[in-house]
Amino acid sequence: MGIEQKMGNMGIATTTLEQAVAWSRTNAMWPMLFGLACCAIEMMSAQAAHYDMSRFGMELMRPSPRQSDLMIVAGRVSRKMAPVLRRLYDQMPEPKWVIAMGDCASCGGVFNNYAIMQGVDEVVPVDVYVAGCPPRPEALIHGVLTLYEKVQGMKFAEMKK
Amino acid sequence: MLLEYAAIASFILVTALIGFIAIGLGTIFGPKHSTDKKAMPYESGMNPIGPGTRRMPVRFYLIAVLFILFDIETVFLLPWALVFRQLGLFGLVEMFLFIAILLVGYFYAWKKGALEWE
Amino acid sequence: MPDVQEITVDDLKHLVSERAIQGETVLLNMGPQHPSTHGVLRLLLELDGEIVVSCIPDIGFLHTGIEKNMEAKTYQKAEVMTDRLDYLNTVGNILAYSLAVEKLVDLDVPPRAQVIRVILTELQRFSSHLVWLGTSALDLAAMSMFLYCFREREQILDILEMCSGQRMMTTYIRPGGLWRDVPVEFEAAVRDILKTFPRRIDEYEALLTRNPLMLDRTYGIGKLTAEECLNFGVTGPMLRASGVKWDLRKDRPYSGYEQYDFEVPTRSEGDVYARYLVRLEEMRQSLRIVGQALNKLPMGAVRSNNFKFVPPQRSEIGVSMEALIHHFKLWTEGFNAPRGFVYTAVESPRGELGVYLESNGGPKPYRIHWRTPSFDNLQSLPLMSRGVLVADLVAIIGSVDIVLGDVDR
Amino acid sequence: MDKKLQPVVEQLEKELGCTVSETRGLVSLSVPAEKIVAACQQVKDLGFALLSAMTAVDYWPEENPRFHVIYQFTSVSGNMVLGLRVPLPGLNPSLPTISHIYRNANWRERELWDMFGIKFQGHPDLRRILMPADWEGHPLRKDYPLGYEEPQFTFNFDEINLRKPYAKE
Repeated sequence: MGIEQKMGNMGIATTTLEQAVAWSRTNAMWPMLFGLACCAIEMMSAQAAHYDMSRFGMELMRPSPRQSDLMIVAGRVSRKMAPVLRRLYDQMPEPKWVIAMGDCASCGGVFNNYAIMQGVDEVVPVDVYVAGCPPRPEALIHGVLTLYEKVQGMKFAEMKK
Repeated sequence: MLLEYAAIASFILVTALIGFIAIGLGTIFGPKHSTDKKAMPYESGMNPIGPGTRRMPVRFYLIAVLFILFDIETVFLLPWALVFRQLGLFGLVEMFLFIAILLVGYFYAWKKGALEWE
Repeated sequence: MPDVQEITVDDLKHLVSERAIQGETVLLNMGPQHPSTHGVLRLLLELDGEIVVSCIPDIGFLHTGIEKNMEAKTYQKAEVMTDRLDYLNTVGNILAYSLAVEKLVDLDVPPRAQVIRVILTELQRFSSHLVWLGTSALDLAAMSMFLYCFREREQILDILEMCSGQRMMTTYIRPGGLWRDVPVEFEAAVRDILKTFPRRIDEYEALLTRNPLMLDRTYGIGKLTAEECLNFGVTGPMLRASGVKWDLRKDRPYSGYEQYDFEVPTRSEGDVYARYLVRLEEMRQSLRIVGQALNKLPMGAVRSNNFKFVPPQRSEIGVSMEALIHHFKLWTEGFNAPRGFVYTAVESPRGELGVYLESNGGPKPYRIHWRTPSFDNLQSLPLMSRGVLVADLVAIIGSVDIVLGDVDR
Repeated sequence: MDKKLQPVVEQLEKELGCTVSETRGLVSLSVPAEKIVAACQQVKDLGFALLSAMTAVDYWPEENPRFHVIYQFTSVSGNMVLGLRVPLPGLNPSLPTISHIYRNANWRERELWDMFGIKFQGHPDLRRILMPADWEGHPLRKDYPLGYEEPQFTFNFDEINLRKPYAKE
C-alpha cells in the first residue's frame, strides 16, 4: 500500500491495521474467469452449487482482468498462449495473486513436449501450486485457503508489490 | 422554513460522504504501479487492431438516448410513489397522464424501428 | 518469452472485406480469454456496429502436441494422453483408442466389458451434454441452468469415481477390456440415476423449451443446411439437427451397440434451437441405452485373457509364473503391434471421433491422428455468423459445443 | 471389401489407374499427386459427401516417398468408407488443394502445412493454424525433436533451479 512504503515495519502498532487489510482482501478475492483446459471444468464444478467456492469470498468469476484480484491458471499453458497470459497478468490491478491449478500449470504435468510451457512460473510469478490432474474441487478450495493464510500472514513491509 | 430542507441536506451529505470514503480510501492507500502494459486497452489478451478511438455507428447513440429518456421517466415515479397516499385521486390521474404521454412516445419509437438494430 | 504478436490490418487483407481496410468497420478480438468462447478460442470479428460482417477463428491456443507425444510412449503409457484430448468425453476418447488398438492387434473383448463400456460411454455423453446445456444456457443469461446441470453432473462423476477412482480422467477402459470390474454398488447408483434423471430433463424442458426468451435468442439463428453441413465436415448433433440421420452408433455400430434399440433424434431446421432439441432428446436416448445395457449385464471376465497384449490381473501375478513374466514384459517394454494402419471412428457427443493409428512393428504408435469433431464443426462458424448480431454469435458458439482440447489436440 | 464398395472402387481404378489395397477392412487407393484433385472430384460425385479425416504420415529415414497424405471419405447415403493415399517426396512436398471441393479441407491443409511442411498450391489462406505464427520448423516431422525437458526431481532440483527462467514480477 502507499502508506507503508513510508512507514516501514512498525511492529505492534500496525498489527490491527494489517489484519484489517488482510481481512478485507481475503474475504472478497474475485478470481479471473481464466479456464484453459480440463482443470477449468473442475474449477466450474468448484464454483457450482455442490462445492460452492463462494463460501470463501469467491462469489464472482470476473471475466476481465481489471476487476479481478486472483488469477487461477486452470489448465495447460501452450507456447502460443503464454504471451497472452503474461499480458493478462500485467493488466490486473496491483494486489494480485496467482494460483497454478493442476499439474500442467505447475510443472507441465503429463505433457513434456514442444507445445506446453513446463510450468506457468516461467510466465507469471506463482503464489500457490495446486497438485492434481485435475485437482478435485476440494483440492482447489484447499489451495485457496492456503493462499488466504499467505495473504493474512503478510506484513506491511512485504506488501510493497 | 430552512429546517425542512435540513433532512434532504443531511441525506445528500451522508450519501456523498459514503461515496467519497469508499473511493477515496482506495485511491489514497491503494498501491499505484502503472506500467505501459497495464495502460493498454484490454482486448481479451491480444493487441487491439487499428486506432484506439474508432468511428462508432450512430445506432449506439440512438439507443443511449432512448434509454436516458425512459430512465428519467422512472426517476419521476420514485418521489411520486412516496407521497402517493396524500395526493389521492388527483396524483393518480396526473401520473397516469404523464405515463400515457411517454407511452405514445414509446410506440412512436417502436413503429419507426428505432428499437431494431438494422 | 515473446510478446503478444502485433497484427496490423494489412496483413489480414486477404481475409477481411474492403470496408475494414478503409477503417469503416471495426476489427475486434473476441479473444482467447472471453467468457463465452467456451475455452481459449480467438475470434477476430469484423463488426459494423452490432452486426458481424465476418468472423475469422484463430485456434491453437491450447495446442498440446498430443499426437507427437503419443509417438514417444508405448501403447499402454499413451492411454493417459487420450483422456486429455476431449476432456468432457474422456471415456469416449479412451474407447476410440482401445477400439483402434484392438483392431490393430486383433484383440477380443469379453461381453461384460463391452456392456460396461456402453454404459459408461452413454453416461459420459449425458454429462458432456449437461456441461453444454449449463454453459450455453449461462451464455443466454439462464444462470440457474448452470447450477442445475452441474448438480446432476456430480452424480455421474461419483459413478465414474466409484469405478475408476478418478472423477474425469478415468482411463478406465483399456485395450482388451477394462482396468478392473465395477464395484458392487455400481448397479444401485446407476439405477438411482435412471430413476431421477428423466424428471430432471423434464425440468429443463419446462424451463427452456417454450421460454419466449430462449426462443427469441435461438429460433432461426445460425442456420446450416444439410448440404453445407456435409461440405464442412460437420458431424454429430449439428448434422442431425440439419436433417441428416447419421449416427455412428446406428450406422457403423461398435462395442455391441447393435443390440440396443434407441432412436437417432433429427430435426430439419438446422438452427440453434434445433440443436438444443436434438441434444436434449439424445440425453433421453442415452438413459434408454443405459437402462437396456444394465438389464442385460452378463457376468464373467472384464479383460481378455490374451496375455501377449493385455496385462494379467494383479491377483494372478502372485500365483502363476507366466502371468508375472507377461506383467513385467508388458509394463516395461509394451507389446509389439504388427505393421499396418487402422482407422476406427466412434460417436462422441460432438460428432465423429476417429483414430488413425499406424504402427511399424514397434512398441510405440508410429503415427496416431485424432480426427476430432470440434475441429471440423468449428470451421462452419464463419459461415453461420455472417450478418448476425454479436449477441447471436454467442448463442451460435454455444450451440456448436466446441471443446478446445478437441480442436487444438 | 463389402459389396457396395466394389463397383465404386472398380470405377475409380479404371479412370485413375490407382492401385487398391485393403488392410483390416479398410479399403484405400494409392493415387499419384497430380491426379488427386480429379480423384477427389470423382469420389465426391460417387456420393462420398463427407471428408471425414485428412492427415499425413512421415516415413522419415525413407527419402523418396517420405510423406503419405491420407484422405478418409465417408458416404453418408451409402454408408461406405473409402481411403486415398498420396505418396509425396521429401524435399519440398506440395500438393494441389481440394478445399474448393470439400470445404473442411481448408483447415486440415493448413494443419498439414503447420505440422508437416506440406505446401498446398491454390489454398486461399495457407497460414500456421496450431503453432504461433513465428514458429520455426514443423513439429510432427520425425526429425523434429520432441522438446523433452528434464523434469525437476529432488536430486537434481538445484541445478535445474538455476537454469529455469522464472518470471520476474
